[in-house]
Amino acid sequence: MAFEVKLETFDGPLHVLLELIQASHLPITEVSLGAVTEKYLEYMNSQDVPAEELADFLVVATKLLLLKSQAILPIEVEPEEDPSTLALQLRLYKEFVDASRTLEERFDSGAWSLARATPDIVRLELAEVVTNLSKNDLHDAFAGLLKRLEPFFRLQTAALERVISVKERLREIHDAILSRTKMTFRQIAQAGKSKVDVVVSFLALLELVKQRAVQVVQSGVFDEIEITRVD
Amino acid sequence: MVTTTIEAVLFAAAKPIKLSDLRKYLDVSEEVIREAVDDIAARFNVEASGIHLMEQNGAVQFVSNAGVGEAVAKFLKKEASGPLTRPSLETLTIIAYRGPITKPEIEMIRGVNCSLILRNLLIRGFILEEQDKERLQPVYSVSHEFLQAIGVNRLDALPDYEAFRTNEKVTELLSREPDTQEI
Amino acid sequence: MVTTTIEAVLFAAAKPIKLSDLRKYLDVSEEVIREAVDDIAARFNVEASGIHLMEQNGAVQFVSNAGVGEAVAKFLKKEASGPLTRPSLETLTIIAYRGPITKPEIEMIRGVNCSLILRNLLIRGFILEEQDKERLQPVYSVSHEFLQAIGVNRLDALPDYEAFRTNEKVTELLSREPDTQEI
Repeated sequence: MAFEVKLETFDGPLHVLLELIQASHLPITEVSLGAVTEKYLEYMNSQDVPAEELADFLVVATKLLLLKSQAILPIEVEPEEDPSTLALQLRLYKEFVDASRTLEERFDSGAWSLARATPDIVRLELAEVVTNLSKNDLHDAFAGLLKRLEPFFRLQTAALERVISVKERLREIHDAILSRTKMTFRQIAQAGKSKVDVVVSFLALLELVKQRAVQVVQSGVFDEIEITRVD
Repeated sequence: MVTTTIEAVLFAAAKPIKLSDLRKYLDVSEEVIREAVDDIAARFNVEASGIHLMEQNGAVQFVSNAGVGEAVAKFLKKEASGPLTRPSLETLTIIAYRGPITKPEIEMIRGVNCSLILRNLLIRGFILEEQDKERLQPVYSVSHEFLQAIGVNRLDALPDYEAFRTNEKVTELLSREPDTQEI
Repeated sequence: MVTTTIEAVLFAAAKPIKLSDLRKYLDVSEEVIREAVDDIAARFNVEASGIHLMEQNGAVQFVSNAGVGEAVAKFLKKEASGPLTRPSLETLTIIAYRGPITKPEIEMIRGVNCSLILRNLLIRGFILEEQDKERLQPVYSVSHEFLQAIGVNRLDALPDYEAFRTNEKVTELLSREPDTQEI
């Protein structure tokens, strides 16, 4: 599976965020996070984020957008979605990233220890095969194994389905905005089923602004975002 | 005498042996085993000794001294294990410093789903998975093999080990975010 | 330093090493090697040590102290022949239904490193290891003695043998997984 290989080497959303902040020589604070929000969204748009990780990237995008302007997004902030958690999370993550450098150095240094190549047990020679297993135990164990593998098989199918839905959502929003001359972001966002949908909608909107297909006006901090088609 | 037997057993077995198995099969108390193991570690884990005692996950194993690791590997023509990707390395670091740790906790710190990385690290033998009876879900710890690959006999020999174990940011984050995003 | 390296090499090699090879490899004189080996013997060959140094025909080897040999054999036998754990049973089952099968294949199916489990199953005589000429690595099958012990004459007498052997999900898993050594 191609995407698995990719996933193994793909940096997670926090890593991307950390690099953006460090590249701007900023401390890890809420203000800095707000400042790199656009760059993070750009990264998401430009990189082929693996299906498996897209949802996690979107969760971070949600938090960033909440942080940057809670007024823009017409959704209630639940306590556990407190965006200031993101700065804390990132500061903690950085500690582990720093520690991983020490481990990497040790791993690469050649200073390993080795176990004894072969045990002496081979010389024990247990005289005969002794077991209280029955053939049914073997059967049940294999059946149990197949059952245990079920989620693993499902996981891979589900991941692909999710990508399709995200892509479809993007197109739907493009179409919705372009089919009318004027609408509000609230109207788009309310059609979404989840917070992830809202973020996808916002990403789609940013993309349209960038393409100069629409103009966006917001008259006051907590006012509606009005979207006008550019003809 | 118990100490001599333990030394001989660990030498012959050539793999990690659980302290609980030593206690059970040698039919002595936990204290006697602990004392003997500490005595062995104190005598063997010195710079001049070619053989060291490694302890992790409640199991002990004799390994060669990492300080002369390069020379030994060259003599035995042992090759280094393949490189680690950054995501794998990050995950291993979190498990080394905070293990035994659950998958949701690892994912909270990394901010990303870790199923596949955990599976690959399990296959590679760098981490172990165990069912935690209290938390009712699997927990992960680094294995003796990983400690061998980084050349430390015990996890608490890692820099800042204690600081990480008691890191209040982790505690705070775990309390703030009761359930990490399931995808 | 030379002494430490010799100790580590002899320990990890787990077989007799010629003094001449040590001399050549470490690039030191015969006298230095002699002195180091004598020093090691003097420290290890005492009653209380679980590990002894044996010298024979110009080669040296670490062995376990014969004085506790019986206790060691008893321990290892008990440790090796305890009840099968769930992971061991699962591995054995995969080998029964899908053998001859390689270690990487077993590990892909189970999602866990199986080195120690395979070692244990071999010691107990439940499975056999054979070199596969095409795949250029060992393959595992259950032993005839094991089949007899569970009252089966032929593999295909195992319940659901054909269905499990040809289960297409398992086959798919084996065919699509990337090389996990690449992490």
